[in-house]
Amino acid sequence: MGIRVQVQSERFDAGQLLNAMSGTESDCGAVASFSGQVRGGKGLIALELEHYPGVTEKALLRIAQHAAERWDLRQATIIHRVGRMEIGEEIVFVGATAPHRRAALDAVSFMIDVLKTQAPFWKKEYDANGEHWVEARGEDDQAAARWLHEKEEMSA
Amino acid sequence: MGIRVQVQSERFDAGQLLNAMSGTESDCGAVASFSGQVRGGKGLIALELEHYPGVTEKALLRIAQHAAERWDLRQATIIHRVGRMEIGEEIVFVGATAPHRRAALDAVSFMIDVLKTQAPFWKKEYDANGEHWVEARGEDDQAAARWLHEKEEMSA
Amino acid sequence: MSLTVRYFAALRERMGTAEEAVDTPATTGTELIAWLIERDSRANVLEHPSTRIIVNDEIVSRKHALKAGDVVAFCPPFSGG
Amino acid sequence: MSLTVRYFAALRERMGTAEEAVDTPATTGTELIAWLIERDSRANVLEHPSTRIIVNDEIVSRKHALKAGDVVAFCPPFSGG
Repeated sequence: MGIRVQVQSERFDAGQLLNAMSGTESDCGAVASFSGQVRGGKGLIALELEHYPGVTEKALLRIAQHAAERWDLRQATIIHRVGRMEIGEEIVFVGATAPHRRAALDAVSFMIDVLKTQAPFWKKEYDANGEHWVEARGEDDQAAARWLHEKEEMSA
Repeated sequence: MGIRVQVQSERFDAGQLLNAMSGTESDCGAVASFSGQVRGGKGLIALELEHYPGVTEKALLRIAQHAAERWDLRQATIIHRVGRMEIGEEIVFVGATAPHRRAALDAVSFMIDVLKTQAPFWKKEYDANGEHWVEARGEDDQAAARWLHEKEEMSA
Repeated sequence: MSLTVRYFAALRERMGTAEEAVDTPATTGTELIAWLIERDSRANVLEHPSTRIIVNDEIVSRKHALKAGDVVAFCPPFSGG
Repeated sequence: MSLTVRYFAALRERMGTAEEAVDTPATTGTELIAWLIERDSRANVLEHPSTRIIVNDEIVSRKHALKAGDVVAFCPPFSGG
């Protein structure tokens, strides 16, 4: 079982990350991935991502470990960028490999849903009117709650 | 909305397919993918995939169109190989892009689940004891049934 | 009437051919299967409930009415992906 | 006792600093917030129920007992991904 988590300001290549996870273990038939990009519209010019260095990495590691405890995975990868990003640039990559497809797909959904509410990242949007912090969305809480026990609180 | 389906004997590069879908539309924040590979173990030497030319392509197109009707997608891609494949080689790639992550992730799960039971592909396994056709798995029917209405029968 | 009959995967191997032209009085899938078994008992596998019938590129039920010139394909359960 | 207090994102901008050393009689998160508001009313946003407290890298409740040397971080709701 290989876990890889990383917080970086540099851009990454999602296809390269996907291929790096593929075909490394012979009993591994399934590779699933999610990547998030800066979405244009509503006058958005750019995003800026702030985080809590040290704590973020621990939170991502914890999320990947939880996924690996819950599903039979071979690899789990979470890469998240910080700093300023233009429209269309990648923000986050989440990937999992597993012997079976359901495990890989569910683990990826789990990791991205939980990451949104459990890892200390904050987004600021820049548009023609200035800048503002993105508010957390109730539906993100609901998506994370799908996976987490009501009383379980993940440590950062 | 762009749909791409393809049946081919040539190998493909999942990372390249993923990147080809990314960042093509500015309101598109989410990219999800699944790829299946030949899983080793149990003495397996190679797989051979047979299909129903013409009908397969129509079935894949129908599956991608169903996904696009059901979720707000920007792109849906299904690439499936046929012919002989060694362990670790890619068999299938399914990808979706969407403004929102849930749509992209659910559409990918839908397409791979439904493909397993609704597209005319047949797998033959070669091992030290000879060759045999892979039997359809009941859990695949269940996974597809999650998505399809009980009485709905998708045409090939 | 004349039909083109195709067999895939395990059924192709069982029947020993991928495609044949037949001239048959059968007017439905069920009747065609009975006629094929009558002709050659190896065709009894076509009766298995998991066998799917695709007529002119559409999955149909066994009761589907056949017409002259139809391409009728017998398919074992799909196992792609 | 002496604590290191950190503020992130909107709270950092509101408080005008990312980090400060304080010497306070507060022994819990709740008391620390009250003490910070007493010192500077801009800190009233810390009372908002959505504010999370991370002490020495662990998310804790407001009732969590603080000890000298702790690093206490005030965080608005996370919005990564």
